[in-house]
Amino acid sequence: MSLFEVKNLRKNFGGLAVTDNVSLSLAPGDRLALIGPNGAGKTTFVNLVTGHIKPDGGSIALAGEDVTGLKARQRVSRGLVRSFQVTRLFADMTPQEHVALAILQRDGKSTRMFGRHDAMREVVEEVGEILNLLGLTELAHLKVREIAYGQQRLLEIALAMALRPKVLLLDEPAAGVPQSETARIERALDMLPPELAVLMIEHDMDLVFRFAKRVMVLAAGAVIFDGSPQDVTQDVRVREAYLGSYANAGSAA
Amino acid sequence: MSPKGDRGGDATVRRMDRTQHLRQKPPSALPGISPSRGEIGSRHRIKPHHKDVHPRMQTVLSIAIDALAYGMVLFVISIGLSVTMGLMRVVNLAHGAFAMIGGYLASYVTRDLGLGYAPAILIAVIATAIIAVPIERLLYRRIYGAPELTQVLMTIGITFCVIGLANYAFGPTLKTIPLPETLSGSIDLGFRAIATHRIFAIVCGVVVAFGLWFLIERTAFGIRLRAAVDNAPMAAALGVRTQLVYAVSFAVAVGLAAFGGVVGAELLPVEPYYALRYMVTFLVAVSIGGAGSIPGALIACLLLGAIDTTGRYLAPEYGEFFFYLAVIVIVTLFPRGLAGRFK
Amino acid sequence: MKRFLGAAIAALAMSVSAEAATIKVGVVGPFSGPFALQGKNFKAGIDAYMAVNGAKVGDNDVEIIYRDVPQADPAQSKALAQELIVKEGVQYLAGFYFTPDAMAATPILQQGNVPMVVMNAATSAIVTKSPYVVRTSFTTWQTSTPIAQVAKDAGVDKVITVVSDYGPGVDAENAFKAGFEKAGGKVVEAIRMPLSTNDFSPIMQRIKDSGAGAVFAFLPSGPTTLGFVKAYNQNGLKTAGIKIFAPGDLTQESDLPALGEAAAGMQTTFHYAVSHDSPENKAFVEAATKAIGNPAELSFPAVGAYDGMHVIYKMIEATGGEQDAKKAVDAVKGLSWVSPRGPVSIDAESRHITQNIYLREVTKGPDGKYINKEIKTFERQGDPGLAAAK
Amino acid sequence: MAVLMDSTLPTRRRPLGTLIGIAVIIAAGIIGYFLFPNNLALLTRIVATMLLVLSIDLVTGYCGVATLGHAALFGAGAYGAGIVSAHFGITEPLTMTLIGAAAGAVAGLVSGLVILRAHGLPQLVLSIAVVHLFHEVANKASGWTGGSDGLSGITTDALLGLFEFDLWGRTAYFYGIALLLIVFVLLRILVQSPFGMLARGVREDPIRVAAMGASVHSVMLRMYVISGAVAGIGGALNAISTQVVGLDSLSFTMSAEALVMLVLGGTGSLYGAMVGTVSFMWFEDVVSAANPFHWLTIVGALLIVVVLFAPKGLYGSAAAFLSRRRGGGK
Repeated sequence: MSLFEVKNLRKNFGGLAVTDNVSLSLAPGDRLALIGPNGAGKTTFVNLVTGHIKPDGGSIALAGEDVTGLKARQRVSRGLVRSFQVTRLFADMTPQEHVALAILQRDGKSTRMFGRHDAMREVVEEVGEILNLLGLTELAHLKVREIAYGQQRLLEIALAMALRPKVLLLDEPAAGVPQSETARIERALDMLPPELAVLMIEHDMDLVFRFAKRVMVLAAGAVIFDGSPQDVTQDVRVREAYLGSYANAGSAA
Repeated sequence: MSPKGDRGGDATVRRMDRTQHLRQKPPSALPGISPSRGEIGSRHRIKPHHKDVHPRMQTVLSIAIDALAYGMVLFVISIGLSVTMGLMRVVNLAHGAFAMIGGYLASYVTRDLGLGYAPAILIAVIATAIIAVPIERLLYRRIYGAPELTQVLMTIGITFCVIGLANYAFGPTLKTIPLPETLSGSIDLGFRAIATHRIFAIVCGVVVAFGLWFLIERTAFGIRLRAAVDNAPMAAALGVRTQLVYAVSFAVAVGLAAFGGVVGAELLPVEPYYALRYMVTFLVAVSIGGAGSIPGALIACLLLGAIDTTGRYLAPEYGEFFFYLAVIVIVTLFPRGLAGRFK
Repeated sequence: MKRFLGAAIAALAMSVSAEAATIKVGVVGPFSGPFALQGKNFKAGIDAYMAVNGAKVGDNDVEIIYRDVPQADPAQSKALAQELIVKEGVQYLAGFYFTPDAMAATPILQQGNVPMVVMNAATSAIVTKSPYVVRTSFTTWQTSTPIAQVAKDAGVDKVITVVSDYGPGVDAENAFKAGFEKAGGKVVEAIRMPLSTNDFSPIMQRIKDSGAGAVFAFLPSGPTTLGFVKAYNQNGLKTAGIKIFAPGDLTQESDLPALGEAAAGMQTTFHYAVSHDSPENKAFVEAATKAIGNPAELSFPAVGAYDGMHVIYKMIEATGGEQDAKKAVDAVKGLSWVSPRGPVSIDAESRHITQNIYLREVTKGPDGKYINKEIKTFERQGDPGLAAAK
Repeated sequence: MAVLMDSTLPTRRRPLGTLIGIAVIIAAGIIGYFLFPNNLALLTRIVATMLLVLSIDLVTGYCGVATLGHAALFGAGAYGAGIVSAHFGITEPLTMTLIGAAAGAVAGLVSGLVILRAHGLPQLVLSIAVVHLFHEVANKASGWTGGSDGLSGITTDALLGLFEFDLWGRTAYFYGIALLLIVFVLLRILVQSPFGMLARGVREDPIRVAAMGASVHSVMLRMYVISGAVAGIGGALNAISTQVVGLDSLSFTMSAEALVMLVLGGTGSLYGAMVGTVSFMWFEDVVSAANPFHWLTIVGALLIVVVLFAPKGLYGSAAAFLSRRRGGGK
């Protein structure tokens, strides 16, 4: 049985099928990239999976448990974690505080009303390890608003790691990062635990080819390709979806 | 339990009295009728009313008219606030202060200069808008886009200043704006009398609603305003002078406030504390309508007018309860307002 | 350490009260905020008294220290009263527009050895809170009771009462009801409306529907009275012959210019009208007008303050400037004099003022301005509220 | 491992901040006592208000909830403490304070449940509606609350059986300072705890907090209850020291003034709340004593000046200025 199972997920907006019978399954250690042209329904799909919008049909199961009816945060506590396409961090807090908060939340200690996180030994150690792993140690005490965007993206990954998910949804982890710094993101992604199942949504095909072992292509809300990265560029329907959409965009402008 | 002091005794007396008056609710003229409040409309018809209309119907109609008139006055005053809050995104607690300035000016123009009602309205609106221009340039411009709390602090500060100055300049007494002969009487609607002035207020409300809708949806200025609101940098890049658009919008909003202050003065009399006294009412109306929405504000004001008026009729002693409970229910059901245009 | 401090402060306080050449009177009232007009009247009354009678009692100079409590706020009132006693060393506390503010200061009178002269707060029970309280204003019971007789005499049998839903309003309702039913009338309905009511049309509809021949109304003086009186006219109650009876708060002199025509003919009972015809009042109005600046702002709290100062002067006389609250209060028990409002006396038992209550009608005065014209006198009225509370 | 930790992650613990705060409060308390020995009642009132402003800081500064109705919690505490004394003969001050805290907490729960149903302006309006409802209830239940005449007849035993609440207000003052100290220390612990950090996260980005698996609503509601307890203690202190509770303690006016004080001082630091309260009330006292007739204008001007020149509030802007100077040196 697979770790993560999406079956026949459907969502309509005003009669338009934005997600059309999408199914996918992930096993531990999977590295799956979900790609597709603009407007293919990737964002909707992420929001359906994380629980921010309700599907019109279909089911989502995590480690054998049906989570379709659960709230977003309940899915998180069961091991389904996401990162954001545009960083969502706490501008006035430090990386150390971010990661500590994630660890405390994971361990169910985030509502403790006494004691300081930086006085809790295990927490400090783990924060140190994670920040060290991602090369953020130097920045541990700066406010997020003071650090560079590329490093904020790394912090997003650090947060995801701190939550120790079973399934991780990476929503364009390299979006907005200058070309010179994508290598650091790639290295960070390599350090994700091997048993973790990762679903990455990404535009940057270089990153997809380097990271993913499997690729799914979404177009007009439906899956049109599911196979190895080597085959995806050869697929007729994929070429049509991408080039067709470019052609359409050209004529509309 | 009751303490020994007379105060406690006094309180007990009051409570007793209250239950007594409740017990005596069904007047002796109509024995045997349940004292439930819902029946009030049908009870004790002593004087014959107009023959064609059923008594209960008369009461319902009468309340409906009152609700409409009150709601429209609310609308005329609050719509300007809806513009500043919704379109310019400023929590403008000083709105009442501008309405009050308008009222004072109109009172001054009519009573001290001896001019008529119409010129008074005109002068009040224009002069208040002119007064608002430097205030916008010097103060409001600094808080566009600032956190809500900062805006609250600044606009409360402005309100305090205006109150203090009004008190200093005009004294603490009530100021009236004498109505012209044509508006001062009552009109007999057959089943009841209504102040002519209220009809005038209703008409003003309709005119303002339509005029504003036309300005925002149908004119070049409206297009610029909406563009400036949706995306200021983009609008600026397209050649819209956003600063000017903001200044004009602010002046229009303030002019509307002054207009409302004058037209509504019969209901909300002009005195220095006007600016604070009715601030909450205006805020509630705008928020329920959804800031920035003209139809929303209209519906909200009529709804609030209806709730308030009906509550005051059926159970005046719980009028406040009804009103604020209704506010809570409506906001809970429509957290973005009845027709929120923006967040 | 603590004892040392205590002693030091006690010594400080002693030194303040020992130099008795200047006797300080602390006045607490609303000098800013929505009720600033009433505070202004306090000051006008006090200034007028001191202008007429001098700022000296015997060898002692009298100095007034004002403290501002803009709205009913007992915590602030008590803090200021305390400060006046311990810091400023006042020998007398006076003023107090709102009942809770007066109540809050009563517990410290005994310990501070300071009498309190209430110049406005109108709930009956205040005088029972401390033996050192004397009141020179009125109570709502006192002014509302006689109008019941007026209503009955006017041939009205059924009355609906409409009051603002707070202490004085409830007092007025109870007072009228007690008086009217004693006279053989009937209160068919009693409506209490929130203080914040702006639109009175629905209330007027209720009055019409009640079938009562008249309405008894109590609203605190100020902005809302205007809306109420206008609604009464515009909703056709006046033309339908439904009479209105009220204590004088509804037609306070400072509201009359605004009420104008709408209030014409309205009958109210109160302890004071600015138009009262007597030499004492002429002198008072002249002095008070000078003090307040604008004659249109002069109103009833001024006379409460004026007579309050009279009582305080008598107290200072009796004690020779020494700080002795008991002696001071005892000295004015039973004191009677002719006030601008007419003959008055301090009831020895309740320490509340006994005075005439006048029936007045709003009419145009000789100069074309609206006044409350006295048309009937109810002589020597005590406070029925205290008896009712017992 | 510990060695590694030390080398990789410099810990920057600052219990010093709290110690300085304690020292400042004690020092200010003593200075206030000697400087204004005859204004202790005013100082006590400032302390009580400070507790209210601190409680607003908890929800506004730490959770980002805008409220113009927080006096509901303060008033609940004041009436709670007052009613048990006036009607049930519970006159022991510590017990009264605890009851005030409990009443405030319950009021916090109730208003939290209502207010947290919306955001932004509608939330502000909900908070206004809540405080008006509380006000109406207190006005109606005049048998219990004395209605608009105020709840009088509150008596208080000597504190710990030793210190009478006297005319000078010394006992009330020191009791107030002690309460403030205790509350301050507890709140410092709270805001530095994991929960405090979570709350700050809620203020900055609720969606991120939810994506970590935490319940935003429950965080805010808990904070509201705590905030209610703090405001309730302030209310109880007011009831104990004044011996009268008026409807004003449940009013919109008081809520608005307290919020103004908070924003004046600066949100989200606890210190800002205290600085703001002292500055505003001291300013109000001085100006209104100097000219009771027109002080409102001057207060209004002060607010405008603060917004223009110290937009983060008095404390917030001063702290930012200092850290910038220090940052420049490093």
